[in-house]
Amino acid sequence: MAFSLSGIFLLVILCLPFVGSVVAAFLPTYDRDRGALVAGIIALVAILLTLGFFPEISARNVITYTLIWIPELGLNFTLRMDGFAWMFAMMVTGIGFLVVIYARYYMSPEDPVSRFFSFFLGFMGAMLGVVLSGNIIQLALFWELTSLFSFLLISYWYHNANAREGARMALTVTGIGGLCLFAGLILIGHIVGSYDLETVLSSGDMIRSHALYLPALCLILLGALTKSAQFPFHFWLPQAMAAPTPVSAYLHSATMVKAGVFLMARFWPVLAGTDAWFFIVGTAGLATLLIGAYIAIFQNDLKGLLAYSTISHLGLITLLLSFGSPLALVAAVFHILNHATFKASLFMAAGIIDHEAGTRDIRKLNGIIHYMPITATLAMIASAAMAGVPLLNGFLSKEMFFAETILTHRASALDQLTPYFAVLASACSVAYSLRFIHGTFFGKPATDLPKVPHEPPHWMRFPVEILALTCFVVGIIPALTIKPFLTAAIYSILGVNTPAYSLAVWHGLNFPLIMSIVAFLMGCLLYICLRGYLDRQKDSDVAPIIGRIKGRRIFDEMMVALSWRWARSVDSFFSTKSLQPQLRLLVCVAVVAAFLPIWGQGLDFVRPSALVNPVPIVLWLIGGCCAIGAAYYAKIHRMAALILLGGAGIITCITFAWFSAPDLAFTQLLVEIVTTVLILLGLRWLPKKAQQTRSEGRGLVARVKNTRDIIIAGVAGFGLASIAYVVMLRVPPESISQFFLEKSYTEAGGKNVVNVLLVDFRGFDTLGEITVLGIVALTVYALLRRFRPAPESLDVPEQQRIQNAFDDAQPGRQKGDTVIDYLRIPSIVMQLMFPAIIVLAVFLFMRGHDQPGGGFAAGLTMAIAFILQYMAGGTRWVETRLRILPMRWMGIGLLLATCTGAAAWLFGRPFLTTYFSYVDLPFLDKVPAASALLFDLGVYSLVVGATVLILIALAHQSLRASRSGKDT
Amino acid sequence: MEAVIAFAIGILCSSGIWLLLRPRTFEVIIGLSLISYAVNLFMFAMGRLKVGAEPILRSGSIGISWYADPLPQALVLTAIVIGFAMTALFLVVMLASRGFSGTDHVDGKKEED
Amino acid sequence: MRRIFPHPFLSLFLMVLWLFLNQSLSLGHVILGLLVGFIGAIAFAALRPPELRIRNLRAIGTLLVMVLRDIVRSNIAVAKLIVRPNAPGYISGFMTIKLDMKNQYGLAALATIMTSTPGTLWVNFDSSTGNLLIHVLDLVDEETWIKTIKHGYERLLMEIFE
Amino acid sequence: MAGWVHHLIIAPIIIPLVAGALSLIVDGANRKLKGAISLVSTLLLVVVGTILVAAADAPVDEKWSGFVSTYLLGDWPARFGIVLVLDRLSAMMVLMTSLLGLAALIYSFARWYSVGINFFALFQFQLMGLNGAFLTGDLFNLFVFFEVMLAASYGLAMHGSGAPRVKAGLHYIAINLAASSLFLVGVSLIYSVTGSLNMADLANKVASLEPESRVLFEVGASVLGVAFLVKAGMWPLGFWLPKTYSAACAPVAAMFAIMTKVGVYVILRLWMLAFGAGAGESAYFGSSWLLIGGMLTIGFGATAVLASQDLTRLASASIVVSSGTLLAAIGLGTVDVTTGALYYLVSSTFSAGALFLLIELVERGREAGADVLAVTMEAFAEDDDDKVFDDDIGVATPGTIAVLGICFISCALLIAGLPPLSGFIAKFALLKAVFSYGAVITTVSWVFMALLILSGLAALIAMTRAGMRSFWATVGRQVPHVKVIEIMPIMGLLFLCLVMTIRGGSVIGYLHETASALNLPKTYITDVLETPYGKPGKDGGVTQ
Amino acid sequence: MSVLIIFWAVVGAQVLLACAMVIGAYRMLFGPKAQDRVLGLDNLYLNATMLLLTFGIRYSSTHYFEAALVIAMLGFVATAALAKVLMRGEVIE
Amino acid sequence: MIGATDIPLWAAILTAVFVLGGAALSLTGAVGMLTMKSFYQRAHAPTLGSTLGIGFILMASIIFFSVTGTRPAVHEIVIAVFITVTTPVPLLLLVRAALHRDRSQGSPEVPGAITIVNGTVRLIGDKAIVISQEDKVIEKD
Ligand code: NA
Ligand code: NA
Repeated sequence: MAFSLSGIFLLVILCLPFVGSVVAAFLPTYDRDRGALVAGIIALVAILLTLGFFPEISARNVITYTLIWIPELGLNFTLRMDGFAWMFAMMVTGIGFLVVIYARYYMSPEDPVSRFFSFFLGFMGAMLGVVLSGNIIQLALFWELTSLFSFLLISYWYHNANAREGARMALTVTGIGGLCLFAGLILIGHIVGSYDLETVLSSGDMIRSHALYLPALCLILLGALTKSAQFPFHFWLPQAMAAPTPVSAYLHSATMVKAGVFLMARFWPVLAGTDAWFFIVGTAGLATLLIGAYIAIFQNDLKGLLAYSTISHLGLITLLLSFGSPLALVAAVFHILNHATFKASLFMAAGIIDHEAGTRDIRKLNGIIHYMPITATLAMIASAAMAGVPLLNGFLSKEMFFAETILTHRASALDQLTPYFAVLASACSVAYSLRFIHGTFFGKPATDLPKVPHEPPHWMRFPVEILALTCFVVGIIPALTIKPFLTAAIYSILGVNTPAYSLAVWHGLNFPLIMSIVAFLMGCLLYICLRGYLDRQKDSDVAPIIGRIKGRRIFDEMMVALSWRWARSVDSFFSTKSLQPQLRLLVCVAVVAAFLPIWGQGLDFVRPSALVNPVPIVLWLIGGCCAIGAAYYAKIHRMAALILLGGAGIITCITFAWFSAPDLAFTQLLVEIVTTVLILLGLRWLPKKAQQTRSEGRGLVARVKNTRDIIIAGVAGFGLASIAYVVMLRVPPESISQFFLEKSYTEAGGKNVVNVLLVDFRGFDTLGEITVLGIVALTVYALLRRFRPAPESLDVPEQQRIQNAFDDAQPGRQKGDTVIDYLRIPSIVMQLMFPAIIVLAVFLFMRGHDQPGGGFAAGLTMAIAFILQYMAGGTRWVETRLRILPMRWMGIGLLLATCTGAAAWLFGRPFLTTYFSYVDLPFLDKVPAASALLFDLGVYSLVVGATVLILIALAHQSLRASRSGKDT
Repeated sequence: MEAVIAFAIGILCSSGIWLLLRPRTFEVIIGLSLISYAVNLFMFAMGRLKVGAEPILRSGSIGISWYADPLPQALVLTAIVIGFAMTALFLVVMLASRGFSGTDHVDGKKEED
Repeated sequence: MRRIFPHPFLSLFLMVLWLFLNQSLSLGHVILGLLVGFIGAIAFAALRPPELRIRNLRAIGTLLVMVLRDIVRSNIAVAKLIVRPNAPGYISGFMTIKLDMKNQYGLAALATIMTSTPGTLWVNFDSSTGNLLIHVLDLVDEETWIKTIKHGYERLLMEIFE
Repeated sequence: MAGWVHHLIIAPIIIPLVAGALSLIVDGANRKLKGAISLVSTLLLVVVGTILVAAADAPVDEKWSGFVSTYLLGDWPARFGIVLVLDRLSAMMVLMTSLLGLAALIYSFARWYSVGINFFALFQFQLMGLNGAFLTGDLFNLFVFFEVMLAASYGLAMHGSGAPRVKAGLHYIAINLAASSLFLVGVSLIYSVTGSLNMADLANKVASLEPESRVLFEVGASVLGVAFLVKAGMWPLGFWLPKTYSAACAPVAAMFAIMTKVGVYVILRLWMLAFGAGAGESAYFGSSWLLIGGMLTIGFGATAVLASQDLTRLASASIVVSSGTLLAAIGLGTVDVTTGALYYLVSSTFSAGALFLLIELVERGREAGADVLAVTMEAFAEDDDDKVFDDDIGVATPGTIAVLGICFISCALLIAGLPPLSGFIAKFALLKAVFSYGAVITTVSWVFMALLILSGLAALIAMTRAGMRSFWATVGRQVPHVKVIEIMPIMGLLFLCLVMTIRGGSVIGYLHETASALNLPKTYITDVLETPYGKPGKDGGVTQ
Repeated sequence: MSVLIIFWAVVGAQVLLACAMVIGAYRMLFGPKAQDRVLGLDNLYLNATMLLLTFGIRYSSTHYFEAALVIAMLGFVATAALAKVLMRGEVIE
Repeated sequence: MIGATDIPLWAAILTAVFVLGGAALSLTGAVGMLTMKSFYQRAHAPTLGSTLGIGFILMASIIFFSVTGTRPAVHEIVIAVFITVTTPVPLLLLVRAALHRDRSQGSPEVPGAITIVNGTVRLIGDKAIVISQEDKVIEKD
């Protein structure tokens, strides 16, 4: 079944328009002939292919074609054509073809028309996708695509604000509906356990009795009602009239808006027949029917009138579907077809009038029949069909509608009232049809039109002719023309429940006919009464009473309020742009997160702590004071804060040394030194005095805020301390460290287990870590190249200015003597220390594997040696003597470390597998020659490079400042 | 002993966080440094405290369990270096920010008078 | 030769430092020490420091003894001042000494010695006049200080470096 | 896995590392060579990533196969040394990173590399950090690669300098430094109770922890979780994200699309491993918080999407939404939800990447501040009911704009989760899974569904607004000059999304396997812990 | 006996050094001037070195000496930098 | 306390004395730093620790390790050398910096105080000023 030839044809029908869309997109921008040709051929081929299916369809076969797509999600690409789908496919392709012909003439030669045809074909494909989907998710997929293409088509003239807004509104409303539909279909799939349409359609009882029926129904109906512009979502359709008329004719009368009713009909067997269905669908349909018809009367714009008329007719179909009776369904499906024919032709006629006369305003248009009699005749036929005049197709389905309204479907007030409302709406429909005909074509021929109207090119009128003819033929001999198709469609929905019905112009003088007559007379009367009023309307086309309630305005304002003002205030209320609140939140969240498990399960914090040597107590009293002092001074005395930070660092360093971590003590100390120099380098560029903002003032608010922060900080610190305390007093678990201690010497050749961890067991960490250092150095360098100091920091520091002035003032002294004298002695010592520190660095490096030290410590030491020279002699002094290329050091270091790691590959071992042996070099002691040493050399090289690069880049800023200082 | 280290961790952490919540970049950088001390000590403490038992293998028949846990030390070492790098970076960014905004406020706010 | 092996004394010192650091006298470490010393000296030379020449080795010994003695002495003196703060008023203050020594290393050594010795602080040296400003903790006898510094240290240092 | 393929596991880390190091050595002015090195490296990464995905997906009995493959760095046994673990998830993330990286890199060749220095090196290090974070099986090593990744991202975020970037960078760095501290606290706390750092080993030990250890372990995991959630941008920890991302230059922002995913990835990985059904009393620890947090994040992100005044903000906010979606999905944690989440993850990463790249092109040639003005005008404009129709002749769309427009629409569809591209499949997969979650549909499912739908709607509204502003602005619009190497990467990423849609079956199949493996961590644990190793001993021999 | 003597001597010395450090910290905290604070830090470094040496004696470990050596050789850099900033407003000119 | 068991009593006592002496000297210096009135006086105090203080402790260490024979006591020498060479550096820099600060604030405490008038520097007086411990200012030539 899946690969039958007809299945392939189905796929072809679906794909053709999309292919055409792409082709059209690449046509020359303004070539309307070729655009129309491509679109026309595609539509024609699609028609023919669809027609070719009719034999099978009339044999009540269902053609399916399945491509396995995402079986895990139950989502297959299934095409399915039954009678109902066939009917719609014919409508989509057939009217599509006619509209293409029409559009060829309608669109101006200056229009970039290939875009139009591309979108048009895209829409056609999407619409075919909707009707041919055999999988409900796939249906939702194409459903949204129709919204998208509709958006693009409405906004075709996007230079026009109305087109933009209309398109946006259509997209928003139908998009929302589409998402709801999507959710509803997922629910249906959940209920049924399959997304296959066939399966779903056969699970009506299961669905209707399921607890999720109501939510699913509501969601699906939201989709359908928005798409078919049903009250209260009808307002988008009139706005969509800003689209080119072919679009209105195609999408907004014949096809897309029909997707909603298509959906309701498609799911009619599984969703209809319940109270909920009746009341929701019925109310919406009835309201739409009435409101649409009523407002249509008062429209001055031809397309506006037609749009509201469309709304009303869709309401009629919806109302019919709500009844839940098979005959009502027949009527609904029949009316879908009829409405498509007469409304498409009317839109095209309106377009012709607009095209030829230059306006669509009924008040301006008069006596057009004198200018274009054929078009006028055609339009009148279609209007008559719209009004439900006998011998035209509209009459037939309206009669069926009346017949259904009389019957009782669900005993309720709504049900009781439908016949009266139906007549009323029908009367309105007669009235606006009359207005359309009389107001436009009759009366004194207008002379003040923008253009002098005349008949359009024949082929432009041709589609209207075809459709008007169809109205006639169907209206007169329905049983011969439309019944087979209609029955096939109905059968595919109702199956064996398909009712017997007769299609004939004359059923005798029955109640529906009486209703029709009443409606007709009422309509004529209404038009006559309102005529004066309608002609007097000046600028607005507002319908009395309810016209003031503009759905569009409400929607617009709601959108602006919800999606803009409201969103912005919510957004700004629930977020912050400042750093402090963010950090505060982070701390609080972390504290709460850490507290939750403890709160749930409890933790015993009362444990005896072994004491005790008074020295650590004293040390940490100092350390604590330093920390608090640093916190206290950080704002008012930066230097003091930095010094105190250093104090806390030393105490930490001693603590490490004390508790058996010499490597940590080394590194901590070295980092401490470098950090101090670093921050001092930075201090130069900060404002001299901490600037005080008002918000930091001393008021009560500030005090409360400070207290809050102190509490947060205190709680966090206390929490961390408590956890540390608990852990320290627990028996340690069996740890992987045992392994390291055991294997460090025997298998990695190092006695300093920490170092072996760094370069061997966990050498990969180290590789990453030096990369971090390298990256940071690069970033620092890059940032400083673009550094723009604040203007007030640009001057040389105050001290130097005074000292220079002093030197100037003193006889026998030159500017700069002070600093030379100042540094004379220290620089000698610092220079002398240079080689000594280098020796220390080599020492620390060489012994790292067995004793505290290693590449880091050595690298930092080496960097300090360089920094010291910069301090002693200044940047220029050093750089005329030493040429350091930190970037190279870094690159080489990284490569060396990496290559050492990669060398293991040569031996078929994983990255970083180290090799070592004790080599007895001549004269040297037994030297462990571990490849890890090379790795460590890489570490060393990078650390030197990165540290020097960071510090020197920062130091160079002073040169920049002094340069620019000289310029001024 | 443990109580002292716990105290140390707590006080460093509290001071650091308090500074972290201040509006001046310099306060923040000092705060970050203090926090990194606290965290380093915390990590170190997670290996338990031992005196005079450096994880540097000695000859003789000293049992494995005698040594201090080397792993947290290695981790802290890595953390110290990364912390240093980040301090440097933050410093420079804070200078750059001050250069652009003309203020040392973390949000680059000009002082309102 | 001086380009390749610029500061032999320094190299030697560095080698000793290397051996001390490694606590080893093995031949291998001596070789490594030489190498390190060589590298260190080259690094030092790269800085183009003022010329370092030691002319009188014996004076160094004398100087060391003298410094050691003075350090012990002044340690005691200063410790006393600190422990008994209410002792009859000592006077601290600045004083100026005119130095004749021009050698950088000599000056550095003098500064180091004076600063290391409790009781005296090297404050400022004006190269244009040769005036040295020092701060003395117990300025009872200014002349004694001048004598110690000018005739003790400065003379010895000039012997060594100039 | 055998032979050279096995060593390929580490290639995603080593290749960019070497490339980065090489470009440090290359002379600063020779940017072409640096660019070439970078390009070669990234192309290699794509190749390697593809091979790794194939290897991870190969059936168990084939030559180089297996669900999990463990690379023992330094040839130390798995529990003790650092291991890299290749499974479907990590392979997929690596491939994704490489593809996104390639797109961003090619894009940057047009001009972005030159607005600052060392772009290529930083970029390569960024890739290295990302790949490392995805591949590592060691908790502390994860920290290190996080730092590599973050450090590079700091540099890249401020690439080109300038006030907004630096200001955003300052916040970004400060917050991430604080988060990194939390990371360290968490890791060390976990080590202190388990004595291990290997993720598989940890997962193995969770179930048998005695009560007090369990509490401490959970405290550690919570703190760790907070650190990851900062990276993932969860509300209220993610306010740094929009500012940083929108300040960064286009290729960097595109690359950042994956940064939040790292946080998500790690949470997914660790939580599935350690707090899966087999975790004894700790089973599903914190999952409800993830769910709640994730949902709040979706809500917040969707609001931010609506509230965004410009496209970059919008894109950043959409990243927040995707993060929230993923976190909530992890909180639910069934195989099906995870499958959907993974699909969503890939799709949203590519689309966000494409969007970030695209925005810069779209905004090019528009006046600065036009957005704000346009938005304000729109919000406060008087009723324009009475505007007369202009003439009915359309405006031709220049080819460039057309291409940009198509790309933009594709991005919008992807981000809003509308058909027909992969965003739709992702939402569908998630929703379907959420409804299959448990016998009865719970409030949680409803809320999640509503949030997913509403966030899509918000994206639709905002993208429409922004797109109309950008493409249909009648004034002040010049056709931007767009190079082919700028548009190609965008189309490439979108093409990937298209492929993910069309080949949805195999993609979902792969992800389903991935999710199943995640939900059954036992395989992962035994595979990692029982990896055979051979270590050359003292004399070069092999000891076992 | 010897053990006890040395033990107590070292502990005593450590207490004395710790007290000295308290004073150093006092100067760091309360100045009154910036130079006093730097002086305090310098003193803290010095006492830390000595403290490490006493550890070395107590635990007979050479590592403390190495740590002390590193402080001896490099500890002055930080305080020198601080002092230079007081004088010149810049560390490196 | 590995190794300390086999140390002879005299060595132990000597070590103890040196250790305590060094620490005591250091403390004394610190006390001086606390109690002395002016900065220049306080700057003298720490040198107690940096010379004899640390010297004593190093001496103790040398004795201890030489007697126990655990290791050659050479690190102590290196430490001594470098402490001697490096500790004066910050002190030198610091005292001069203090002088500058006091001078530019026009402090009468130091010689050569300056004042800044219209951007040019004027000397207040070029005389050395001596301060007694009783805070009496005595002018000298
Ligand atoms: Na009229
Ligand atoms: Na002195």
